[in-house]
Amino acid sequence: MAMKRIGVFICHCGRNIAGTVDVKRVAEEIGKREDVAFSTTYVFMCSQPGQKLIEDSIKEYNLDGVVVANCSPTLHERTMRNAAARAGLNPYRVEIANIREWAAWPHEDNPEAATRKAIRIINATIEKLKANASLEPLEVPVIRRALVIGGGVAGIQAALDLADAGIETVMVEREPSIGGNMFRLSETFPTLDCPQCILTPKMNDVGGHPNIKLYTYSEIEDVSGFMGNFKVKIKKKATFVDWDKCTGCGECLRVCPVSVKSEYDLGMKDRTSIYIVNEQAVPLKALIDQDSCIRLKFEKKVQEGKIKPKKNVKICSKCADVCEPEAIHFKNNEEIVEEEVGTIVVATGYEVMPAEAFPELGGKYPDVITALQFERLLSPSGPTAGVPRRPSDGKIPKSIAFVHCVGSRDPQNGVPYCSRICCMYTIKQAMLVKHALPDTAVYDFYIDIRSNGKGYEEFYHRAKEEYGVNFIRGKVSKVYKVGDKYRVQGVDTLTGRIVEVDVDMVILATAAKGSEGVKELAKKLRIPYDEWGWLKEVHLKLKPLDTPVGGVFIAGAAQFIKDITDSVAQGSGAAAKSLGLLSKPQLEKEPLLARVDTEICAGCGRCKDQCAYGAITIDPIRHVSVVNEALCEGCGACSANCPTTAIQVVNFKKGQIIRAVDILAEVF
Amino acid sequence: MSNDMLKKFIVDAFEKGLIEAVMAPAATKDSYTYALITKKEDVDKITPIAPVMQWNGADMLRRITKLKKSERKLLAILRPCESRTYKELVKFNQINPENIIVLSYDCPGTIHARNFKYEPVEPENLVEEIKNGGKSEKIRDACKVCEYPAPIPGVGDIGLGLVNTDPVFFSLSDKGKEFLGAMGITEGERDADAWVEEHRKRREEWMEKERITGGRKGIEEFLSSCLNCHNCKDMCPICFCKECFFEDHNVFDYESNKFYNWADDKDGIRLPTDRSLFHIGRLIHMGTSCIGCGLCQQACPMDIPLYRLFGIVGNDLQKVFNYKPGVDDNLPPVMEFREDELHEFEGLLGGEE
Amino acid sequence: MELKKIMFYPGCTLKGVAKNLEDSTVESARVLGYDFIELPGWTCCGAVYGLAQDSVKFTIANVRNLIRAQEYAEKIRDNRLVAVCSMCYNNLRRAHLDVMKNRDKLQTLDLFMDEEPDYKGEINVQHYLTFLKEEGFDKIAENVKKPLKGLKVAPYYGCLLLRPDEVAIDDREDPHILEELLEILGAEVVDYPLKNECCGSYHTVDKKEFVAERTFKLVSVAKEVGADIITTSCPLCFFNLDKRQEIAKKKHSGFEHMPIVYFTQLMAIAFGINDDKVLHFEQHYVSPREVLSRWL
Amino acid sequence: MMKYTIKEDPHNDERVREIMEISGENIFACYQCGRCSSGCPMAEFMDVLPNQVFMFLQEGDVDTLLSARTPWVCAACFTCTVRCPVGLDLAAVMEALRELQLRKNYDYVDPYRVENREELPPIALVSNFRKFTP
Repeated sequence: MAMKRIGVFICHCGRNIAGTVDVKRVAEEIGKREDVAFSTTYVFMCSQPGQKLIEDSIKEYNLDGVVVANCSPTLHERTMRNAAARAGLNPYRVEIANIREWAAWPHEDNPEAATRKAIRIINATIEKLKANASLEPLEVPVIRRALVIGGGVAGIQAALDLADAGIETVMVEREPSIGGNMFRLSETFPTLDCPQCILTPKMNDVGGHPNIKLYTYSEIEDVSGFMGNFKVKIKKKATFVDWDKCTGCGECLRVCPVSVKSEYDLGMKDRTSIYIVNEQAVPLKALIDQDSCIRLKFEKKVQEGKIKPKKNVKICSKCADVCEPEAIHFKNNEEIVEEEVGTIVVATGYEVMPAEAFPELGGKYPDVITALQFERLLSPSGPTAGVPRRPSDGKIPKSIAFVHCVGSRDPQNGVPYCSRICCMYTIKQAMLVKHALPDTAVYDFYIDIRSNGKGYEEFYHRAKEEYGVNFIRGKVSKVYKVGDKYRVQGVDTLTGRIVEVDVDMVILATAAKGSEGVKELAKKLRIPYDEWGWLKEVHLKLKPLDTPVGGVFIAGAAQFIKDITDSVAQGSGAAAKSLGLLSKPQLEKEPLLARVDTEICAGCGRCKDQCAYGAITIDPIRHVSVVNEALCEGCGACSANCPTTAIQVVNFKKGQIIRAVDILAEVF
Repeated sequence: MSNDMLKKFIVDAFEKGLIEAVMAPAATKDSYTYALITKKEDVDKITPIAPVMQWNGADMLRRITKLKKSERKLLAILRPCESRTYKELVKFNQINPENIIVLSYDCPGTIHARNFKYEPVEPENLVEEIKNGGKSEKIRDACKVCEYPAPIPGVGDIGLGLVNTDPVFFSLSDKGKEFLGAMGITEGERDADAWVEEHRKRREEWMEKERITGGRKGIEEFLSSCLNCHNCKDMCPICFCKECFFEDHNVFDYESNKFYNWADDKDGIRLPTDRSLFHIGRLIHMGTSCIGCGLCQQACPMDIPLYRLFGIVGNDLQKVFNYKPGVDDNLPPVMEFREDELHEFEGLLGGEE
Repeated sequence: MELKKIMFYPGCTLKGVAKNLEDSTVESARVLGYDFIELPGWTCCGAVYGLAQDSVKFTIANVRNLIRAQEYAEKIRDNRLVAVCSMCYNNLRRAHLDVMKNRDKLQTLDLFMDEEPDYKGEINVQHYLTFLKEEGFDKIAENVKKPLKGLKVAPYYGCLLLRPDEVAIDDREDPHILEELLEILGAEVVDYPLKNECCGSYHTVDKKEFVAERTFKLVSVAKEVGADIITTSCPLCFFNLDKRQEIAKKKHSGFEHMPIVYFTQLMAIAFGINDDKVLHFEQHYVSPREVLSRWL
Repeated sequence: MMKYTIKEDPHNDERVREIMEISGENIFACYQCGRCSSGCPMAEFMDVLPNQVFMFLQEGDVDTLLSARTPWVCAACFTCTVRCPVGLDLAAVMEALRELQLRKNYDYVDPYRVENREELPPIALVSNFRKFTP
């Protein structure tokens, strides 16, 4: 039934609205409407007295609908709906007319226009409100288990916090060991802690925690279900080794004749075909890389019919021969397992752009490497035991140039944003070079030094004052090889001179991006991401860990590149968010969802193809669309694409919208 | 005689147990409609290649199979435009193709249903004209400028060649190949390329010439005699909605003041207000899938040459999305989301340059 | 074999001091089965493209050339217009893209040249290298009679084949198309880091010392990376790198001359053409004859 | 000269605006990374580095630029343009600086005094005169 006794509450928002819009006149004009029983203004509707005013008016005037004209609904819609509910009015009979962002702010220079526009916005909102239905929130049950995707430091923290709170937690990591990028680092800024020392205890906690079920070398295959009730398919990739039997003794590594670039060492070191990621891996298990193993390659070719095996030919099985527990079986043990969880924390981390992406900076030369690769050369547990050597010839470099902002702050050729961590790690790396090789000259080409963290600026000054790092302000434009040296062609923008220097190695602080494959994962989870592979939060300031999909949270560098401090904090934050949901026996869900008018639905499936949440199916018998209410997020994409508007979002029906638009679109 | 020969083919198929029903045109007093026949004795009642297309056959198949797949093996005789419609409607979940065999043929074109009523033509006369690669002058505009007058591989199952040859069968799909094999028919060939090319050339010239110009005013003038009867929509096979958005009068009901305000602002308005909105709205809904059968134009009681609107704008839209309805295997643009497309239109609305 | 007709835009310089470029281009194309027909009625491209937003003067001549090409394209049923001079290529292509992006500009020009038909935007301006690549490099391989085995070549692109981005014939920072071609000709390509750096261009007219400095750097680095010869496609780059060695030598005592050739000359030589009327070595300041003697 | 007094907001400076109009570039987008200068093949012959050109403009000091050699040393090779992280076309800004003077009928080069004109390729002469004469 259309509402007849509507109350309109116009907020001054201090001077934000009232400074431009003539709120008194608006209240008067709106008050003339037949369907408006009461209209008034107040200085801050969101304040306690403001809310009280709404509550009292609902009772006094027996209002059947409320329009609050104030700021964006993302800020105070919930506040106003709660106030109405306290006064006994169904909260879905409250609508917000955004006259601050839509009228007052954009028309500051024209108060008359702003006032008229405010009136019109409120009129349109009233028209929309009049056909609103009263709704009750939906209730959904909760499975008290959590999933953490990604075993870097953020994921580890989230999993430990959840598990310690008594929640059974599943962790999925695609690498054979947890630890993530942090485990690759040499030392951390600004404290110069050894990450291997501070992270291994946490990794071991994860490995041995009774509440944590760890799947490494595994990937998410499929996610279905909804907040509180997710079903997740996990693919355990083939290891060709029985991990129940493997003791991680490492005998097999000693006999394997194959040598390939190590992923963990980012190509700075070789590993064998059967390998354990590193000595501190969790779990400490061996696995075979099927692309390089002689035996597996041979078997694959036989299977494909490319070669015919001769009789009595002995194919390499050296690793299996020395394996005492007989764990190595060469059998493809890929398997899909299913887990049910109530919440998901996505902590997929980052990667950096490869040096090869910057040919002008010499990315194709072996001694021009990314900073992340250089971390391995600086790490005491790395291939050069912490004393950097040139990858090309193993020589100790007499001079090294660092280049900041490679691909970062460069919307034309890379990414538009600042990669945030590079300034500090470059300074750290410069210091570590000086530690290891005091006689090596270090040139640091920067644009701006960004040291905005606790102890960061002090750290920068130490590099300048105590360590003798040469800082040159200006971007390098070209690096090329001349003889045995690399010529760095730069500029000093402060003295205004072109600067050239020949060095032995060049380290590029390349831009960070979301991890490879994160877009595919995000599609499975139906959460948004940007073009650089960062997962999008709901609100940068106020909901940095939330995604639009209820029950799915993001943490650490999955959201945007950040340092260890922030990643750990977000890991804990996402765990707390999950706990909040999992501590309730039932979850409430917003009832503003799509509904199908089966009388007119033609079952064409256009809505189904548009639904980002997989909430729509076609009923095979009735041949009409059906909405799964638990999955639907009420976004309205289905409705916009339905030729006959058989599917519509409750309280956003076509009549409501068209009427509102009609008013807004009238000639001004 | 092609019709007799087709009928014999159908009877054969019944006898061999390859089909249990056939859907094809049959003569009525003044026209031809589709008939569904389940016995071989009734085959005589049909005229597989009829000179009139009163309804789109794919629309009839939609009625038969929308709720549930065809329970019997059904042979449908469809013109190339109808078999394209068939393929398009399968994508929209409106036809279940299971158990259906579609046969289409080199189409001589059809005569406007009203003209036919007053000046009937023998079906075979039309076929005779294409045997030598020509085509009758009497056929409808849409047929004259048809882009696909001949069966298209991948659209439907069996093709019947009539141009420049005695009738030959050939397969359009694996299903059709199997069917012809079971019938014991050797696949034949014929050269219709020049004949098809002629249509396409005519089409290009026609589109250039008949395009409605003059912007909004031009379209208003073009539609000026429209009665708002919505016949064009009723006959359109792509308009499969149970209830048209534009027939929901609740949405377009306004208080009188609204009308007066509009009239004030615009120095008078035309009533009813939703007439061109209807046509433009319909274009948006079906334009990318318009097959070009031209039935909208045949249905217009005011003889508005609607094919000039829907056919040409539809064709333009399809070019924009690089989509050929009823021919391409991919989904129609309205059903598919692509991250990367239509960059050429970026900035046209005054956004970033 | 009947030759396929292709529109060719020579440009002014090829008609004078760069006969070596013109003749080797036309002859190498002939070997591959193309008849390069000089675009009837072509006019000067203007050499540099105007960068001022409010100016159309640099665009007119190019659009007029494109209109000429448009007329002729219909005759030979091929809308490709091939240029080999980098400056001509750059100008024609930029003019085409400029007016396609900027329809108002095109309209102004069409109005201005009301005696000409309107430009429809269908001319595909290609550099000879792109043309060859599109037609398939394997065709070239089939015609190599004297592989340039052992000749160490530094490929030099200069600016205008690679910049700005919209006209680039390959990756602007690490192009490979010329390398690919040279390898097919059998030459040994050296990794020349300065292959996309500027030669100093038109400053050769009033500031030749600057250009000589550039030449000194470009040639010295080519020598350092082991090249015997530098190859290019631009007559201005050619002139600067070749002729300005004279001043470079005067200023830098240790400087050694290095011959400069057009890639089309190398193509012609590899195809077995050893005719001075095609190669025109007399137009070189530093003669390449000695370096190339093994193949002549 | 090591002191410069800003007299009015450079955003309102007429000549800065004119340069922005002719070049079509928002010179205020430059954030002084310096890549234009480090990559510039002619930088060693300039008196004002390419990145400094932007800073002078951002400070409204067009006079210094009009008396500088830099715009006449630029070879329009576009190395700066393609590498600029914010997509500024510095080559066009240099052209605008030249245009400011050329449009007042200023000849930077006198065609009749060019040495050895006959040996120079036509494109060298044409491009030089197009850049350096009105």
